[in-house]
Amino acid sequence: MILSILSVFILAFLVPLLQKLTGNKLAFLLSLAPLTIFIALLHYYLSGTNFPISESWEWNSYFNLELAVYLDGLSLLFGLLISGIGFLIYIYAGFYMKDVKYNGRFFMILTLFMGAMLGLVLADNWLSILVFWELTSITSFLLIGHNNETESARYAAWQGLLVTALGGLALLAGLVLTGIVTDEYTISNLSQHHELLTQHTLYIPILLCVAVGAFTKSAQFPFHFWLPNAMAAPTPVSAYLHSATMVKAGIYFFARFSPILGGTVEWQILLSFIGGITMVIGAVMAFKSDNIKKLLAYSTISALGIMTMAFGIGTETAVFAGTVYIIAHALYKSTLFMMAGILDKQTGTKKISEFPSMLYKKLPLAFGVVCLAALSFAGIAPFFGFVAKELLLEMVLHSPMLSAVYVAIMLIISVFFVAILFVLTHKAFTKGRLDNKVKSINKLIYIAPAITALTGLIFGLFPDVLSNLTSLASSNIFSGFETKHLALWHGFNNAFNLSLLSIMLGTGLYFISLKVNWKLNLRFLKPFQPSKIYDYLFDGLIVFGQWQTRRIQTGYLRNYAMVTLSVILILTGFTFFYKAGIRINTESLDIYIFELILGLIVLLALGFTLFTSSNISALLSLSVVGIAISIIFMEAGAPDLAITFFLIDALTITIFVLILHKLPKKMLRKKNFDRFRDGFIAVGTGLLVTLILFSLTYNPLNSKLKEFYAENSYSAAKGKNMVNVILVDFRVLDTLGEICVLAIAALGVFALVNYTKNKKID
Amino acid sequence: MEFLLSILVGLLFAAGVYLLLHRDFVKLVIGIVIIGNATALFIFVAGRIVRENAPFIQEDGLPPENFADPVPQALILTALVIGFGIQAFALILFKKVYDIPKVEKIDDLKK
Amino acid sequence: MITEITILILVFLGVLLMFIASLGLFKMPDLYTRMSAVTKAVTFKVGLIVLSASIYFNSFPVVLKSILIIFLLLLTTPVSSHLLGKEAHERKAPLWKKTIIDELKNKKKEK
Amino acid sequence: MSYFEISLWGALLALVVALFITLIRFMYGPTFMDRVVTFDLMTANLIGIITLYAIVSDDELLLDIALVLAMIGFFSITAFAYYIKKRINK
Amino acid sequence: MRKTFILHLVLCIGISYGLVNLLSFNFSGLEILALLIGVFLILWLSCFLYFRLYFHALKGVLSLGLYFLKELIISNFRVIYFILSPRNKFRPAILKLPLSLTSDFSITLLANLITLTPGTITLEISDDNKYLYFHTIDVPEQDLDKAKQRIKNGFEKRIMKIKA
Amino acid sequence: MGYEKIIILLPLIIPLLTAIISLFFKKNKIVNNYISIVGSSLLLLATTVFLFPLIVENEILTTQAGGWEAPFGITIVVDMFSAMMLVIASFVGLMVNIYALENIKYKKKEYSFFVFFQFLIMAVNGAFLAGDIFNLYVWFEVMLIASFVLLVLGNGKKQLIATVKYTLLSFIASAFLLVGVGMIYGISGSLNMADVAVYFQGNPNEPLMTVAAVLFMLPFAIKAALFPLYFWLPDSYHTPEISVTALFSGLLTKVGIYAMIRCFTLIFIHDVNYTHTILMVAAGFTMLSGVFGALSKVNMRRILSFHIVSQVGYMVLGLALYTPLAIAGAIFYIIQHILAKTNLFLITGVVEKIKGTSDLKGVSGLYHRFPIFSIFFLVVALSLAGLPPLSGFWAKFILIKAGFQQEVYLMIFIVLITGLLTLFSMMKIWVNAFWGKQQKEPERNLIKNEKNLFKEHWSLLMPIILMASVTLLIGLFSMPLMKYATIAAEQLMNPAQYIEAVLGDVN
Amino acid sequence: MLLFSVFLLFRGHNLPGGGFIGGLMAGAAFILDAFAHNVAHSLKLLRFEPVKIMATGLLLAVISGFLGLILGDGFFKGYWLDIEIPLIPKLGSPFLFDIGVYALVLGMVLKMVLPNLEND
Ligand code: NA
Ligand code: NA
Repeated sequence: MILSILSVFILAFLVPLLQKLTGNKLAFLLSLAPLTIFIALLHYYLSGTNFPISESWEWNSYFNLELAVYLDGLSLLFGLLISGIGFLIYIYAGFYMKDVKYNGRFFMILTLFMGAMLGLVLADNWLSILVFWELTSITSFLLIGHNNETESARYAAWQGLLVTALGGLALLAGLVLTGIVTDEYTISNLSQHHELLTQHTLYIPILLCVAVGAFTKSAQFPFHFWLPNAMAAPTPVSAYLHSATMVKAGIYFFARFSPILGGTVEWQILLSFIGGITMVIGAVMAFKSDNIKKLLAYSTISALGIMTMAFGIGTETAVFAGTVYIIAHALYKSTLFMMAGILDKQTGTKKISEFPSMLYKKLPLAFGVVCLAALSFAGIAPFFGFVAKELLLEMVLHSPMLSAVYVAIMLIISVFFVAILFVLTHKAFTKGRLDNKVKSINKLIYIAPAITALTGLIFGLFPDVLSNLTSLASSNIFSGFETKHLALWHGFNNAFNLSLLSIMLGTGLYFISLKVNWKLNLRFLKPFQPSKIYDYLFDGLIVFGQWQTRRIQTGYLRNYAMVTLSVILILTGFTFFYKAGIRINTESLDIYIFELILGLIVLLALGFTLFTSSNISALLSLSVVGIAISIIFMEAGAPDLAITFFLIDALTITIFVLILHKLPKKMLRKKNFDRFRDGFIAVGTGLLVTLILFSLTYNPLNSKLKEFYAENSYSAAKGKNMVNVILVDFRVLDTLGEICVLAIAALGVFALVNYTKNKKID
Repeated sequence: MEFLLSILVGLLFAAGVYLLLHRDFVKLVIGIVIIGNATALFIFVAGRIVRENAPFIQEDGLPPENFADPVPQALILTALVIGFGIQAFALILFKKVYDIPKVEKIDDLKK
Repeated sequence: MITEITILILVFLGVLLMFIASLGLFKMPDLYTRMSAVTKAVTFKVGLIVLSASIYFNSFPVVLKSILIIFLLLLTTPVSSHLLGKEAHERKAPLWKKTIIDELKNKKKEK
Repeated sequence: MSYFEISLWGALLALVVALFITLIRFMYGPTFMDRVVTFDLMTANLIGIITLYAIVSDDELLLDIALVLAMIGFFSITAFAYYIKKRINK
Repeated sequence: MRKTFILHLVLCIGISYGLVNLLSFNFSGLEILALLIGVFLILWLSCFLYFRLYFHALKGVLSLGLYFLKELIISNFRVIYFILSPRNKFRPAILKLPLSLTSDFSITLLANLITLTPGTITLEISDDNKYLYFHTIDVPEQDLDKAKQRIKNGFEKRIMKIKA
Repeated sequence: MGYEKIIILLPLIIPLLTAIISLFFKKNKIVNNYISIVGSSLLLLATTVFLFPLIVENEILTTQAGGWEAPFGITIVVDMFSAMMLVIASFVGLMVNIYALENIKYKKKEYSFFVFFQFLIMAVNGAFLAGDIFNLYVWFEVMLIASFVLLVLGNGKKQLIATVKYTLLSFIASAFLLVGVGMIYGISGSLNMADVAVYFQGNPNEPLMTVAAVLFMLPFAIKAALFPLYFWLPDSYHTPEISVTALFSGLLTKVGIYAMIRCFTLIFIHDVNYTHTILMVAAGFTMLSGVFGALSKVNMRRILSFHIVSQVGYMVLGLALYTPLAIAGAIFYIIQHILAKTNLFLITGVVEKIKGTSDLKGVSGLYHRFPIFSIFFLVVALSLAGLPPLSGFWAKFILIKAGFQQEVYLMIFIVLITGLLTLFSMMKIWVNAFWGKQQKEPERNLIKNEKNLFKEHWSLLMPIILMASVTLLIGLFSMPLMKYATIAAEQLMNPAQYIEAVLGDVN
Repeated sequence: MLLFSVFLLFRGHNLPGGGFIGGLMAGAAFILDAFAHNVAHSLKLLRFEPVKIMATGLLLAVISGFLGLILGDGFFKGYWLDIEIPLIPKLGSPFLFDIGVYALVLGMVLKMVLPNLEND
């Protein structure tokens, strides 16, 4: 099983090669992969294997990372959806993408995406889930941005990626936290820690992290805005993303985590609240949309809200309803999207209002398929959507808390869905512009949507076929779930009544909206729309970045130096006074007069260097400083040092003098404020250094090095000058480095001088 | 002696830092030189000071009494030489920078 | 004893002269007089001190070094002061008002 | 300390004071050339100081420093003279 | 030139070996002799390279040296007198000295000696090597010629002698 | 035992000899080019084949320069951390070297480009090997001067200006580092790291130790480009030849980090609460400030430069958390970051070669004609942004885990936000430069299409491909690297082991 | 001056001096020559390219380090010849190193200073 997932990835990398071999038939060849998986999964299911099946292969034990596959009802359900619909999508795309540029890349990424999705639902290890999770993000990024020459595709892809990546990060945090609380990284074992987790102080953070992760992926409020934009993707991708894959990942997550984190008030409130808001927003926006893909996208958001709410409510019925609705939604939504693509190709527009009038006459087949799916979408009998909707109404009616609110929301949604049904059928296929021709298209492209639509009808007529599968899945979500049977007809119960009511209200809503130019003025809300907030954030971050970079990276060297020196001064100074404090060794106070005068000389010459207005004089007095210091060295028993000091000083100054006459003579002075500020830093640094030295020399130093060198420099190293012996023997490596510096400096100076010798620098 | 030198090191540091913050290239380089000298003296003082004898082995193969610690001296020598390399490079570099049109002071180096 | 006194005399003479030279720096009115009166005299003064050193140590190497020092001073001072004097004149360093005549300037005028 | 040492220390002190005086003159300037001249004197003065110190501390090795200083002093002066020359030619 | 340089270098190395031994260890008479030879070689070499001074002029050199020493001391005290006297009684001047010397070397030598003597500095030598301009701190009795003559009879004459 | 000593020293000797030989043959075109390649390859061979297995086997190896026993002579120490750094540095060195064959103009080579290059490698290796604080300082200086020259080689106006800034700020760092070294000697009377560590642990009441720690921390922080001391980096990395930038980005700041980790796990552990808290605060600001800087830029090089800053923050965070896991994370991060960041700069170089600029406004649509090349960018960029299963993710993951264990939630928040914003700007590059409309190529375009890129510019492409593959491999098979990082971290957290290896049995 | 520099080099191991100081003095000598004459003159006097001198210096230094490696005692192990040749300081690898330093510093000074003198 692990191998089957891996083989999908390998297949993806073979795509360029296959494309060369097969050319236009590529998609059909590739479709064999999902088909095989579908059949394999189906075989598992039908052959009565005992679920769950698990397999694992250690990937990295340091991270508790395993490539573990866990096939239970839930993952089986999702796996079947992904592979089944995936198969159809390939077929569809085979026709749809025939003449599109770079379709080789497209199929490669699509295959990767499918592999990642499969991996995600089958994986049983926290980390490997995350791996696949992010892989779906990035592949969907590439898919959405396939038409990247248009601005909108780039924008949408980027947005989608950022939002889902945000979720990924939240998920990562949640993952690590769960790992820390339970020390368990296998998802299927995590439900054993349900109590530990839900009673832990970190429960709320974990819940929030996981929820935010899932919310972003399945486009829940306030992260829903990326999904409508994502329709910039080629239509097969939209169909796949919206129906069975990407957005369902979040739902899958809620299902998976119901037994782990669910069952608490927090869980219920968070999920159902967010789900509810999302449902309503999605439905309203969908109804208002004219662009058919946008309409479908918003309806997806709404549907996802429904599922979120279902798993939020978390009762036995709710779980079951949610599970069933996943299948129903996958079937009708993939159909509708595929049809949207076909209509787009044939009419040349995505706008419903611009479709040719009386389209149903020109494209009867299309009309038929859309009707089949749309009826399921609106929950009309005898389609599978109806079965699902009945269960959902059942769920809200029997919700343990806030039942009335749920019912109201559910009703609103149903009303809007019915209205949208009319938009998709009546408005799209009868109204529109006059005398517009449609392009002809290979009729085989209808195969895929027709299959999904018909499947919806078949499942609607014989829902019991799915009873086992959905019950199995639900039992993995809700522990102690008892097998339920699906039926088309439950009798005239409250659910059915509500359903009827919604059909009536929805029909009314649609026809009223046709007559009345019904504009809700919500403009004042615009700035608060999440998509706007995303834009503000996007721009705001950049503006903030620019601001802080302007402040920090001013380009002025003097500022840099000042900040650097100030930081050094402040931090060191603080540490010194906080940790060490001042102490002075009184023995060090014995000073010879002539030392004092030497000190004074240094002081004066230094001051002169500091304040003279002539550069060359400053240099000269610098030599005085140097010589005076070397006298001090000499006096303190360091003749080598004294000589070297002379020499280096003289050489530096020589080089300085050599170039000085080429520099402008003008001498710049500091501004008054600068003087004050720089003086402050300078005096501070000087003072600090002095105090540190006072403190440092408070105690005598017992250097064992000194004694060792004294003993060994003549006897073992054959030299009487200990300093030189240290340089060329004891610490010869330092000297090696030192001469390297000299060599580099010399070559560097040479290059500096000669590289652009007779050229102006520009 | 250590007392005096500590103050001297502080002075050198103060002067060096003050010059490092200058708008004039030449002063900047002088600042670099002074800081270099200051750090050398710092190590010297940190290694404690012995006024009496240089660290040479005498004729009899024994060190003199109360001789200066050779280690800081060796360190300073290395550091000084390295510093020289860097100072020399910096000097020529600054000279080259003057060759850039319209660059006369440090503040002209923006971007 | 006698050596010590000799040394002291030499040293004091040298130091005294040096001290006077320093004073001369203040006394002399213009650059040229300062140069000739003061700086050039150093060879002699330093020579005295160095001589005393070679007497004190009374060893051949020291004598050699002393000779070298003096030799170096003899060799180098004229070169540098010649250079300085020449440049000073070309830069028209002011002459003391009581200077009698400047024949070099006259020459240049002729040109 | 013997009178010999004391008087040598005294001489040393006097030299340092002389150096100090020279330095003041150095700072007074007023032209760069004056400073070079005083610098020259200071170098010589320092040679004296080193030599004296060598006697005081009875360490003939210190004379080497004087020797180096004698050379280097010349070196510096030449460099500065070079500078002046270049400046004039400009 | 190269050859002489290499020779010079080799000799320098050789001689300095000797110096090292002398300076670092006890020395015997033989080694002193070696040293003397070394010094002799250095001097000879330096002269050969830089001064073109020949050995047969040693006597002239000695006389010049002694004279220089004398001048050095005398003028030193003269200058000290000027410094210590409360008022500046001296009268400086920049003088032009016509030269009898012709060779580059001897003119340089003269210029250097003048500079070395306290109280006088050579400022410039004219391009045609005929005149030497020097600054003197005091022209005795304000007699310019006498001042010039002093140098002509002192240093220049002795240098000429060496040449001869 | 003898040959081990030689092997430890090879990372120093090989570059040095290479540099010397190329100095002798400066003017010879062929020798100039290939001696350096040979040297770098030998170095890689030496570190991976000989040195690394030796360390895996023996844990910590030491040798004494000159044969003088430990606190007296200079110790050269290789533990797992330094061995890993040596391997990665030599790998990156070879890659950049190959890249430089085409990237660096002949004239620059004539002005000893490869000599400086080899010296830089040598210095970096020296810093990794140093077991003596002053020796560390020396190698730092060699590295600095070599980097100055490499930065300015060619004398471009921008280069000169950048070098002035870099030089001055580095100088300040060096000066205070030296002051720190002086203090250490003044306190402990020793320079050998292990010996100093023994002293510091034996005299916990010495009040100046923390001051010395701070004095060490600040220069390292400048060199590692930590907030608020990172000015030099973004102002200089966009100016030199891309090979140079790539090399710098891979190695320079990392040496700062290395030194910091070394010193703050071995020597300055007497006051962890104080020092490591400072580090943590700095790390937080660094991450954010760097990433915001990157957000504000529209030039690939500049964006990447700011990201170096930001990611240095991660590494320091690992140190600041001061647990074995966190330090392992930091090490993992360093290794993968060196690979990814160097490679990104190399890729930028190819972009510059194609489009004549790395400014996002002037580049677009690369994905259309250079798909494979683009995918390499994507892989590396995503790795840098920390997307699983790429290498950057694992590093981030460990740090987050360590952070949660230490309960520094604010830091984790910053890490996450920084990760997101990093992805943001990596994708900014992707969206703007690789996606978008194809433009007309500039006249001087040297690379026409991907075939051309693969055939005629292999020396540019080969390092990119190799490094991207390694990045990918580290991501997919993170086990070995994590294993060694863990060993390294355990060694670092257990200084006694290091001390014993250097000084022998102390007690 | 050259002489003195070599002298300083040789005695360095026992008395103040050493390769660095010696090299600097030698370099100073050549610079003085360049002041007095011109750069070409001193380069001619030098006979070798400064770069080659530097490279040789580095090489000598490394070789002195290698001795130890080859003989199996570790890098930079000091070796001394037992024979004492009069007039020459004790020969040994650290001394070789010092000569390397001398050559390098000499080359360095020339490389650094002469180009600056040259171009005006
Ligand atoms: Na840089
Ligand atoms: Na663009």
